[in-house]
Amino acid sequence: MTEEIIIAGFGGQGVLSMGKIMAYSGVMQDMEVSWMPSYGPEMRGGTANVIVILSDERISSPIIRKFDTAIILNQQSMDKFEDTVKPGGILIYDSNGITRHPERGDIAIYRIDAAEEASKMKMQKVFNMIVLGGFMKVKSILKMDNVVKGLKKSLPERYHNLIPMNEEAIKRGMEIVMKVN
Amino acid sequence: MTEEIIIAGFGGQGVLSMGKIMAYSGVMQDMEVSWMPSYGPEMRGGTANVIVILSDERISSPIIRKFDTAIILNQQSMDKFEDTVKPGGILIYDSNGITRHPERGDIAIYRIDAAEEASKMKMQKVFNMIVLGGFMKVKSILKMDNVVKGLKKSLPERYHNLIPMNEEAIKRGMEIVMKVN
Amino acid sequence: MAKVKGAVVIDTEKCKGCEVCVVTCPTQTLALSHEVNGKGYNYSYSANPEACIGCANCAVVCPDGVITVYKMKVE
Amino acid sequence: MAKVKGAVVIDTEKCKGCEVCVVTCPTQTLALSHEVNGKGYNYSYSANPEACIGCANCAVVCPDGVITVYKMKVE
Amino acid sequence: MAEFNPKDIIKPENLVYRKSKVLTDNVMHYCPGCGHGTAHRTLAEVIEEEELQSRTIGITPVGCSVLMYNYLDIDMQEAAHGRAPALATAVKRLMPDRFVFTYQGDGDLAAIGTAETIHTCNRGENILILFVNNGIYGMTGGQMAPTTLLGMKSSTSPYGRDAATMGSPVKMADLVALLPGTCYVTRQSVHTAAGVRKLKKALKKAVEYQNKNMGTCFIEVVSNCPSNWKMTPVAANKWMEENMFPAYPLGDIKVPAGE
Amino acid sequence: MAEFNPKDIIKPENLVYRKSKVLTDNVMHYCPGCGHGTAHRTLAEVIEEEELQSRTIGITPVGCSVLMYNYLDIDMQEAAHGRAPALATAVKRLMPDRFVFTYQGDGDLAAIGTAETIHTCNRGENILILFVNNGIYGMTGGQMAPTTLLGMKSSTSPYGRDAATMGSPVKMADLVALLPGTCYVTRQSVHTAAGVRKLKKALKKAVEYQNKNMGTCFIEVVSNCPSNWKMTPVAANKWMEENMFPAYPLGDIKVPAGE
Amino acid sequence: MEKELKLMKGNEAIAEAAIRYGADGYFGYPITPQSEILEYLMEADPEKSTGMVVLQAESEVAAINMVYGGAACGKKVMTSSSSPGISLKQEGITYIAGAELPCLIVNVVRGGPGLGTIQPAQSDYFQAVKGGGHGDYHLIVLAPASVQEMADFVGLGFDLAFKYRNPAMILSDGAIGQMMEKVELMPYQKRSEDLPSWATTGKPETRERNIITSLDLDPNAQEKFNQKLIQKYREIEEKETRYEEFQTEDADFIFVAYGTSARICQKAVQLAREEGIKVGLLRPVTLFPFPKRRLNQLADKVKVMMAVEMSAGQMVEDVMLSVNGKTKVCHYGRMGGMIPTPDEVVENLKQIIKGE
Amino acid sequence: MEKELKLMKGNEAIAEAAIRYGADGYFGYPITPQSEILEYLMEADPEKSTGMVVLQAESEVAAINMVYGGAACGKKVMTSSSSPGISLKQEGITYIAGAELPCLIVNVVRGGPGLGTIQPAQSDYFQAVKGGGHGDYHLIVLAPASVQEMADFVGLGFDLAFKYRNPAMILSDGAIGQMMEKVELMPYQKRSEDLPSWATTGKPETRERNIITSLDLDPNAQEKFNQKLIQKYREIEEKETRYEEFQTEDADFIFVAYGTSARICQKAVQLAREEGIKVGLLRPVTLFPFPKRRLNQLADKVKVMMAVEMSAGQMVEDVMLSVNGKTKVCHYGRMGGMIPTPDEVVENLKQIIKGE
Ligand SMILES: Cc1ncc(C[n+]2csc(CCOP(=O)(O)OP(=O)(O)O)c2C)c(N)n1
Ligand SMILES: Cc1ncc(C[n+]2csc(CCOP(=O)(O)OP(=O)(O)O)c2C)c(N)n1
Ligand code: SF4
Ligand code: SF4
Ligand code: SF4
Ligand code: SF4
Repeated sequence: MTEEIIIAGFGGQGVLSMGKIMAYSGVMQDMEVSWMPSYGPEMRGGTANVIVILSDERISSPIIRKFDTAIILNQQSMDKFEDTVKPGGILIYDSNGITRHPERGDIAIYRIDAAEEASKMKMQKVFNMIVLGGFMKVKSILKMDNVVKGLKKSLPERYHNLIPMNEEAIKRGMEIVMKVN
Repeated sequence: MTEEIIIAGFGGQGVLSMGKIMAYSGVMQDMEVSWMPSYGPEMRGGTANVIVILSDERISSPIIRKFDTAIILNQQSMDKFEDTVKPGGILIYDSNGITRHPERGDIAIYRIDAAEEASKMKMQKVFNMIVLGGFMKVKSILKMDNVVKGLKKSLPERYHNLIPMNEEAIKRGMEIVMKVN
Repeated sequence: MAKVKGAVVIDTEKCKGCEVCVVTCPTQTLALSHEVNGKGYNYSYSANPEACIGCANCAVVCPDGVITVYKMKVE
Repeated sequence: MAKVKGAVVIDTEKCKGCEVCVVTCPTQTLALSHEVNGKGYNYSYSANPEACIGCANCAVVCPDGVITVYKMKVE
Repeated sequence: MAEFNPKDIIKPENLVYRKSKVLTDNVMHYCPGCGHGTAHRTLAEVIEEEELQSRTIGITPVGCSVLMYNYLDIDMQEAAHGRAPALATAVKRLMPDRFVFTYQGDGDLAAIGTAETIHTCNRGENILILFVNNGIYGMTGGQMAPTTLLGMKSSTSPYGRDAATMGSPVKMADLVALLPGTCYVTRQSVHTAAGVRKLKKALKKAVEYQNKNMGTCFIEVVSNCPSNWKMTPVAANKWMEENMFPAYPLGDIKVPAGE
Repeated sequence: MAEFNPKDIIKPENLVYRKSKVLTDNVMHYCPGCGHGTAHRTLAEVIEEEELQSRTIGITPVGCSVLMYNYLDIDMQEAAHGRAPALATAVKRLMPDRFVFTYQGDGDLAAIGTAETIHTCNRGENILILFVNNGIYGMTGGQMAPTTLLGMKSSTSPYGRDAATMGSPVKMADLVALLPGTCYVTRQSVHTAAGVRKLKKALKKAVEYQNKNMGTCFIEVVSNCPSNWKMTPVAANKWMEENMFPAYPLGDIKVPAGE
Repeated sequence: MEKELKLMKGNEAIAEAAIRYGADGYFGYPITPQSEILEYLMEADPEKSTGMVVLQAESEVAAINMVYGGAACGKKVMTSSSSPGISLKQEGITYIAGAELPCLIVNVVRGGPGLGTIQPAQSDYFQAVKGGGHGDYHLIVLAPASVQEMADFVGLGFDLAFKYRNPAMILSDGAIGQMMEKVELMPYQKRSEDLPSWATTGKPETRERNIITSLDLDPNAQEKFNQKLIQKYREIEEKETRYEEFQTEDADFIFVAYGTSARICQKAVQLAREEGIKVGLLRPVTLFPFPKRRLNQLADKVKVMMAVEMSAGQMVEDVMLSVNGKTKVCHYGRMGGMIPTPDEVVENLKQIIKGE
Repeated sequence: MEKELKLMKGNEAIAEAAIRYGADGYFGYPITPQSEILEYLMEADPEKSTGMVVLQAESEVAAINMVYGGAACGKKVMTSSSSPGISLKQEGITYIAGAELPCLIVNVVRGGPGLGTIQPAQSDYFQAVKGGGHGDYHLIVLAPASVQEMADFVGLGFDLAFKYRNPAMILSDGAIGQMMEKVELMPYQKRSEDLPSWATTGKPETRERNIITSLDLDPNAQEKFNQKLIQKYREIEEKETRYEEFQTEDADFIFVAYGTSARICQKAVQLAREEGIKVGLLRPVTLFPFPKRRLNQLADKVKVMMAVEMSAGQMVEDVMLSVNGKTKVCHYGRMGGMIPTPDEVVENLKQIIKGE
């Protein structure tokens, strides 16, 4: 099993840390993982993306151009990454700020209104965990207890009291994600 | 025919320019020539030496370690170069300032008291031409008219009026050089 | 007395919503929109167009050169 | 009155004949020799040894550190 | 008074400000509120107004403004990190009638490029050095620059710049002002309209002095880096006024004799 | 008065001056009258008198003094051209209780090494920079240095240094004195006994300040290069007094507060 | 003490490993994609814990010369940069090699030439292995293929550097520098206070002065020194060549690849074998010394060796020199920050086989 | 106009040839054994006659970047240095290659590594030919073997550099730089006022702006650029390979040597033939492009090729790559400023023959 994922959005959306939590969760499941951010002046202008690969075998390249799953959190990223999903793959997106919804017919498209939900729940900080919940629902690779362990590993000790809130957010994400096509 | 010469002495003795005149004279005789000064911080302390090669054929290396002829103008150079004369070769030296005279039996040794002669003639400036005269006498490679042509080539135009004096010095050198062994 | 009236045209798609023009405007003409543009920025717009005096301060400080300013005397 | 007398020892083989000591000496003690040393330099020597007051100025300016200075009070 | 309608005003004859024609239509890659854009635009205006486009050769640095050539419609060279003044020296000497400028960040000009900055100014090359000092390495993600303020946090001074181990902010303008080769050294800003207008005047002077071969003109723009300072642009500008300006006071440091 | 005999005086108990034990017996390769020798000797004396030999690490430059390690009986490192202050920075930081100095010529320190000089001083590294300024590149045969005087001829300014194309003499001591990192900046000479004695005092101060971690000490020695100036040593020293000293006035430029 | 499992960037792993190994000093200048090394160290502030000195230099030139100074004191010092910065360090590197100083230099390679791109590449092989500086010298060059090796090679690099008094280089790339992977970290070691006898540490009465230099004005002496260096490099070739093989036993074809490319080729081996192509992989772990002898042996039984590099073809020359005409050698490369995919590599091999 | 016969140092010949060729600018920094180039130019003061700019830079780094700036204006500009200075220039050189700028760089090589010695050597071959800077690039490298060629290759170097928009290097050594020999100088040419269309000269209304850069943030674009460079280098290999042969027709053995070593080998050929040994010499005149094809042909009929270099063995790798195992290749080298003698070379060949 190898799952190749791109997560893309704005800088402030927690894209990188979401990826990191996924990777750490993979580690907890004894998987090989890699986490590869886009780097350099691409960052100017505020976009951020990260490639996460979870696999049972050694990962060859951390930089790839086609993905099993794309998690897309703004329009610019939609424009850039919709086409990179492998046929038969999955695209999960938050519709907030999306002006052109995804159109491909050869992939499974899911929508998760995480931003809206987060502001409803007054939990903007765990917006990315809601999205992660959506992913976990759609692709049952990462187990909740491992994700919690991953959170523990990736959050500094002083934030460990926030883990329950994160868990809650993940669960909420699992509930609100919906298939579009 | 290839003649490989080292000229060595103090900085102010005109060692380099003597070599240059020899080389230019060789050019006038349609020979291949090379002129190679010692360079770099060796110069600190005031010694100067130059290797001149005159040949009928293409010269391979301008830097060599054994010579047909050594022209030696101070004690330091004597210490350094006496041994570099090929067996059967020639050593010409000015005895001024020499504390240990050359001793080799397998080479021909000539002495030329050019410094003394130059100060007698009040022609310190052409000291090196007296030495050159000695060389020309001992080794009949360079012809006087070619040396004059060489002088013309190597001296800036404004010094051409000094050529007769140089010629005279060369002739004097031819007279005073004497075989020691 | 002749009064000076100004107007600004903002290329909202190119605006990055930095708000520098907003705080520079002496007449509080400008504000950031609540909507975002294609790049996701809350762009600047003329919230009080009648206040504008065409001083061009906003355009002069705009890092992205997206503001054009017009001015005329009105009676 | 006690008078100060000095004397210098110059390592003439190491001397480079720069003459700096000569011009520095307040008592004209030193001079360059007419002979040259092994390196071909006209080395410095104590030309007027009785003049030396042992001030060490010569040694202090000698670039090659070849001068040693002694001094004693004489009656 | 009639109902106000901006449309009545927006007519070519009423135009008072438009983006310079020397700027291209490319969207600048700078972060929102970054002073680089304003500095570019102001320089472009001067090039346009002084009719210099056909004889300007600009040199971009390595730094956030490395892609400046995408935004100014002039011939440009992209230098190695810190070496823009060396390029400019050769350009100006080989083409003395051209208007030559370098555009450099503080890491570029005051760290790796220190020797080139000092010696170009010392030779008094007839060029303009436009120095954008935002107190940080923007391009590479917010490391400490020689100009970073004491106590200021950056990714390589995470506990604040400490004079004892990291040295104090280097005031390049003050240093180069000491060199006889510079004819004009001034410090400006671009976060207010007044500041920009002053910078523009300074740039015009630099053009004049270069035309007259008076030596090196060195214009420092004390600027911001909202992204790496981790502030909103408006807050960054305020912070700059309160913290950068005391360390880097605005105004002329050296003017040609008789001016 | 009895017949004078120096032999009576030359006795160990009357010794007032001997070459320092920190100098080796190797004959220095310097040209006759070169100030490098005097500077070496003076430094050696200070190392001996302050008992620093076992905790001194010296850094030689590329330049005529590249072989300094043959003459001083201390641990030494030979740096790449211009980079001695970088080496010294690391040495001092890694071994803070050692006495660390660089010895550098003007080409080394003021041309290729400008950035290292400025930034080492700016960081206030607790080292001594001993800067021998002879206004020329000695080692390579007399090329123009940044410190070469205006009008002065050298093998690369054969018609005299011309400010318009070659810039003016760079006064490094004045520049580094501006940096907060330096605690002591002074200019000395070695061609007179009084000069050497003053230099020695300055060196002792530098040792003291370094022991107290007060920042960078920068001691410039205005010196000669008889060979490349093409003068006798005595004439060179005279020329130096008349020409170099007005441009590089001797004396303290910066002393620690309260001294 | 137990090893610690973490998820880290390759760059961070280098920094953390340096602290744990007991490095004495790091001197660097920011450049993408390796600035995290300096940043991590500044954040970790090991001066307070282990006493390791961390300094941001004014330039790469200053940084490498700081390394020279620190190494001359016998300290374990290192620097890191990426391609343009490493080019600037060439003079310093050849001085260090010429003065026979041990140190560790990390190059997290990006695409070139010139400013190029900040994406990963392997186009600094020649510079690292043949000598980007002047004169006859070699670095010991280690090529990590994982974040784990980024950590492990810090210690290995220092050990080899000190064993041979020779600078060692970790030749990595932007992919391995930037990616996070699992890494097992060694326990913290105490910094050693012992300094080698040759180091300039202040001359006690008990020994002659120590001099660190790369200068010899006398060509005879310099030649002897050069010969000594050659001997040293021979010994390193003899004793320190390291490589890994995957499925080479029965291979008809062999990929030769290091670092990121080797990871890709490992996958390519698997894909190709699924299609029945008997291909193996030789991964040089040390680029200097290069596994010449082993490649030469393998050349006896394989039909084609394919060097896969993120470059226009650099290591392939060493492969050719190793096999010296015994078997066909070809090259597949991507450049400018592009990374080949395993499929691409297999496809390319198939083309070659077809052409045979 | 007639050619002028002079006795000149190699360094002076380069300087004088640059003036006569109509070079626009020289930017340099003193270093033995090549400082005469700058000194000669300063003395000649061509700014007054031809308008050529001559400037002493504050460092080699500044000098090479001045060359970058001048070359970007389409001007014929050059610099020179010796080994340590050339190492410092590596970043600048790869920028110039990456920006596809024509210029001339002279390296009058001395012994290394590090500060080394100031005597002649050929140990910067790898740096010059394989790329001392980062990234995939090549210089066009010319290897003069006489003062005459020092003069001639200035023009040739500039011509090739402009033809291919690529930096060219003259790889010489201290012997050829410092020696005086006869040289026939070309007549003075007028400096051309025409500047190439790509040059940054100020943007008139009639064309798009010109940009000189080596940057491409997009790896796809960068890879395309790298491919373009490879094409260019192939074309150069195809069209510009230059070499000389001496008595190779009937040779059983062949010396391969460039520059000073080639002169020595020519004499060695003569000495060996006097003893009945049929040996010839192939002298590469261009080191990149290297005369691979010709060596490969010759390999069919000779028993041994002996690379003779003043280095530990650098060019020998290109000889091996050229013949690819077809014939035995060996190496004879002196180092650190030592120059082999013709006798030595013959002696060494005889040893090899005996060992066969
Ligand atoms: C030789 C070299 N070293 C380092 C870098 C990496 N680098 C690129 S830009 C930069 C500094 C940018 O800071 P600054 O000059 O202050 O400009 P800003 O981005 O803030 O405008 C650095 C270190 C490089 N490209 N080349
Ligand atoms: C990188 C490099 N560039 C140039 C040189 C040549 N070089 C050696 S010493 C020197 C300058 C010496 O002058 P200075 O520093 O003034 O010292 P001095 O010899 O006068 O004491 C130069 C240019 C070198 N060795 N290395
Ligand atoms: S032109 Fe002046 S008044 Fe009008 S919006 Fe801009 S800043 Fe405000
Ligand atoms: S000690 Fe003083 S008085 Fe005596 S020789 Fe020396 S300088 Fe002259
Ligand atoms: S100062 Fe020293 S070297 Fe110079 S002449 Fe006097 S003793 Fe000799
Ligand atoms: S990183 Fe800083 S300097 Fe760079 S564009 Fe963003 S705000 Fe401007």
